[in-house]
Amino acid sequence: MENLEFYILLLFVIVGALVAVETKNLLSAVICIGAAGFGGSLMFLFLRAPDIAITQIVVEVLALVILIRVTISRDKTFISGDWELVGVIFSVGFLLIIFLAGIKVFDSLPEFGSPSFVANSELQDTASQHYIEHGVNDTGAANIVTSVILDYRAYDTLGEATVLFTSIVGAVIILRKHSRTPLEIGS
Amino acid sequence: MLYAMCFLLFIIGLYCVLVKKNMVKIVLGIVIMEYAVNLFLIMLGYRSGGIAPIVGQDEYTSGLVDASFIQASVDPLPQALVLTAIVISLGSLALMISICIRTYERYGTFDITQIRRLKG
Amino acid sequence: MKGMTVIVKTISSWVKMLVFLFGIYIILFGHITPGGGFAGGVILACSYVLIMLAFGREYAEENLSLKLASKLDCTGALIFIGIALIGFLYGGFSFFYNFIQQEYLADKDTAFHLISAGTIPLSNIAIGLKVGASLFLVLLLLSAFRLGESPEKEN
Amino acid sequence: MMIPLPLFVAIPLTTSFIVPFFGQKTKGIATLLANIATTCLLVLSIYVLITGQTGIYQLGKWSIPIGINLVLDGLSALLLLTISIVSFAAMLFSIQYMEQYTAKPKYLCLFLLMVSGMNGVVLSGDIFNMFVFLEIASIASYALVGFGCEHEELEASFKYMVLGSVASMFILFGIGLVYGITGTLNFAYISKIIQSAGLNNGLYFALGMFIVGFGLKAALVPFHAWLPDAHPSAPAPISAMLSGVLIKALGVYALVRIIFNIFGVSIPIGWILVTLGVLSMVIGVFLAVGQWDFKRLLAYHSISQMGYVVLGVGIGAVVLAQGKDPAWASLAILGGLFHLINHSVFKSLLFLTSGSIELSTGSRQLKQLGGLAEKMPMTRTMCTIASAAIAGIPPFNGFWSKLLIVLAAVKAGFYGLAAVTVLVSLVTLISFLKVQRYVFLGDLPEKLSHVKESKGSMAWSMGILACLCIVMGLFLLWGPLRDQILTPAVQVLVQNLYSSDIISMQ
Repeated sequence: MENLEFYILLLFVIVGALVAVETKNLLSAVICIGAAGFGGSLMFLFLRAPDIAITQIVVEVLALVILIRVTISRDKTFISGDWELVGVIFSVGFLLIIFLAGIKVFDSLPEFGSPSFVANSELQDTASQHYIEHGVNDTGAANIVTSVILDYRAYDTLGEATVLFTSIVGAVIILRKHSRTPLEIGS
Repeated sequence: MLYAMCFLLFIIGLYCVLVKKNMVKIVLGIVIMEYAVNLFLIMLGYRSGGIAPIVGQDEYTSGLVDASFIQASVDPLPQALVLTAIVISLGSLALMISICIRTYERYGTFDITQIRRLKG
Repeated sequence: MKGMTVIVKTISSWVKMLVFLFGIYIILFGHITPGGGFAGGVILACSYVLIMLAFGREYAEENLSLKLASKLDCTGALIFIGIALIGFLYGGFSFFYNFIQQEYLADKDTAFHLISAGTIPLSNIAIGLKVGASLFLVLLLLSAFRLGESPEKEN
Repeated sequence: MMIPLPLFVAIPLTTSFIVPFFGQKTKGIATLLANIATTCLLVLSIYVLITGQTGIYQLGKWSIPIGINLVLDGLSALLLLTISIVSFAAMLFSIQYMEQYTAKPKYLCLFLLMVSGMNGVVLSGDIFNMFVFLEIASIASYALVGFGCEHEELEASFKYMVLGSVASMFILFGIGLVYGITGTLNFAYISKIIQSAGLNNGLYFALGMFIVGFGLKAALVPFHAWLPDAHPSAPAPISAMLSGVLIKALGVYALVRIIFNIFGVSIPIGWILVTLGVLSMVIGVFLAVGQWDFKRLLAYHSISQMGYVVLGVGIGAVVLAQGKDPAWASLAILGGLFHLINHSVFKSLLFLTSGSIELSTGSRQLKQLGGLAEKMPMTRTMCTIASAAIAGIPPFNGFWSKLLIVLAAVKAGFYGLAAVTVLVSLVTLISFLKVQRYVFLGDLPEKLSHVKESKGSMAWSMGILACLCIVMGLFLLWGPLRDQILTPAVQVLVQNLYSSDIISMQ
């Protein structure tokens, strides 16, 4: 199999995720998520996406700091594993059906090695072909991914920066101490 | 086959969100689903034997990107999408964790079966 | 929490400058080498988190207080949308028009220099500033909250 | 004069970045700025509707498949109008109502971010761009639901956030599938490829994922678990925005745009829409009858009224797919869209009245209230007008849209559906009579003797919505007004010239 490294890495991420879901100790669950994330970032590197690999590792570090902050300070790290059978059986069965339906679907996607702008480039001139050929001339940036982010699709990145801004203001609101003014009107 | 494994990761995340009772475990389930979708998007743009979509000094001669780069470059568009998706997942993770902390301070537990003040 | 042992403190006092410099490098060279506003901003936030974990919350809060962090956050966002609006108001072009590149640098061959891609480095810096400040703000809040008293004194 | 489309997103976004600068002392300026922003959004959207401006706006001067473009056609103009009406009224209401909470500048910032997110979703012509702005509006609403930091509010916002993130992940996976198969992200090019190459099972799976994702955002019945907890625990102006316009702009608009304009209408999809609509209608109203908490009752009614909208659009889809007379289909879709704008007006009025009652009496339980008629006459009239509108009593706007849906169902031959619609409307009337009986009539409990009427900006915003409830019947009856507002939106869906228009307009 020619892209063997992807299978190994994806298997590693899946095993890490499974262990994170099933383990009893919260802290080890968070560590497994971290390991799965680093496996994913390695996979990005092998998939020729260095930008994403850097961002994934660094975001992974901060996510781990946030997650560990939650689990370590709480004394109760062990969760009572009460398996109520009916809910688990029903959801596992339901998810199995979705998975089988999903498997059949992926053959309509272009084969793994050839991206979509190569596979159906005869339908119409796709945007990615334009980005690769005229990326440097149009925007002057050598890194085509940055030129796509900040010039061709800069509106996405404005939305992106606003998403981060909203979640930070939201977190500040939720973590504030006094939520209601002392003068309660009417109650 | 790789897409199917990616979808399996997505299903594992969905399973964790549906079945688990601990709030932090549910948050971890959502993080797993985000990993699966990001991996799926980047795998769509991979070209076997391709190179990263960054034009080197030698590949840019006299204002024209030479043909070897155009044939070999990986698709830059999904990478732009995934960069956005990663930062969205970090933002929503920060908000979820702050909600978890605040509910732990109020209820004293992460177990959603005991936080059942709301009915329905 | 008065921070960790002396060894950690001395090492982290050196490493934080290195991490900070690396973050700035990633932001500034975002349009030439891999990286960019987001990754660089998160690295900046990591350098501050390093100080906060090593030296304790009070020390970190002196050199970048909560109010200053939220102000930096808003200014970064305002600069970014300002760049977009300048492109919009600049002679009636459209919203995110890369006016520096298209008007001034189009013919000159500046492909691989630092100041090359018009508004792209400027928006990279704005995003890096915004992401760094806002993530540091959240982490400071999360750690402050555990001690019971909340930093939001006045509101 | 053509209004540049990014203004609809740029104005609320810039104001929301400026507003957090003001601390607790200078929150008056922040409130003023926020109101100015919502007012000029309202003026812009009315101007756009009157001049009937349609067209595309290429961002960054890049042509269609390369850059992102904003699309304004009849449907998005109608949604823009609903968003700005409800956000204008809710902002006016929250000037006084939000005095009982701290951190008001941050509340205003999140409110404006939610508005800019919804405007972004309605205007965007690119599927990933719609996802990003959907994410902005959702994250802002998660934080706003948990604004009060009490026990119930935190638990409700956590449940809402978990289900909302799952929905977003489904939508992103669907976008990945669509990009993998078609190779582009632009609505017009995707629908062109689908029309030429047809639907393979990958695209069917992606459509299933979109229906699940946007169904979760629109709180249709199989996915409505979060709505009855999220809406009551949010502050009143926010629950007015949530059930008034958020579940419509994010859920129903996106579902309709993707099904009608991109994937093309087919009989199975039409029947899926009809079943979702009927289920939401019936289950929503029967759950609502047994409620004793005023806002929970209103939240369940939101689900059932959303069922009306989806039913109307679903009947139109089925009729279109069966190739029958498109006039019937446009009648059904007209009923659905008209009910969409009606519901956003009278449901937000109901939530605002419940907010003013909660502010004065401090409780939402119907059992603890009673005899408020003489103490709060203005709120009583507003609540009666809105209850009459939601129950579908003739002179008010709710009646006309329900009548249209029943007519379309009868004409399309689904007599069972027409009967169910009338039955559900009757049960709604019964439950709102119960509300009137317990809140306003009956004897005044002694502890509520000191209750004062809410005045000032709260009265003004409720008044505006109330006279809209009365006047909006004209939207349908008066010919020229109907052709200006409702008919273009219906034509967008019935004729499905979306992609050919955009590609020709490039």
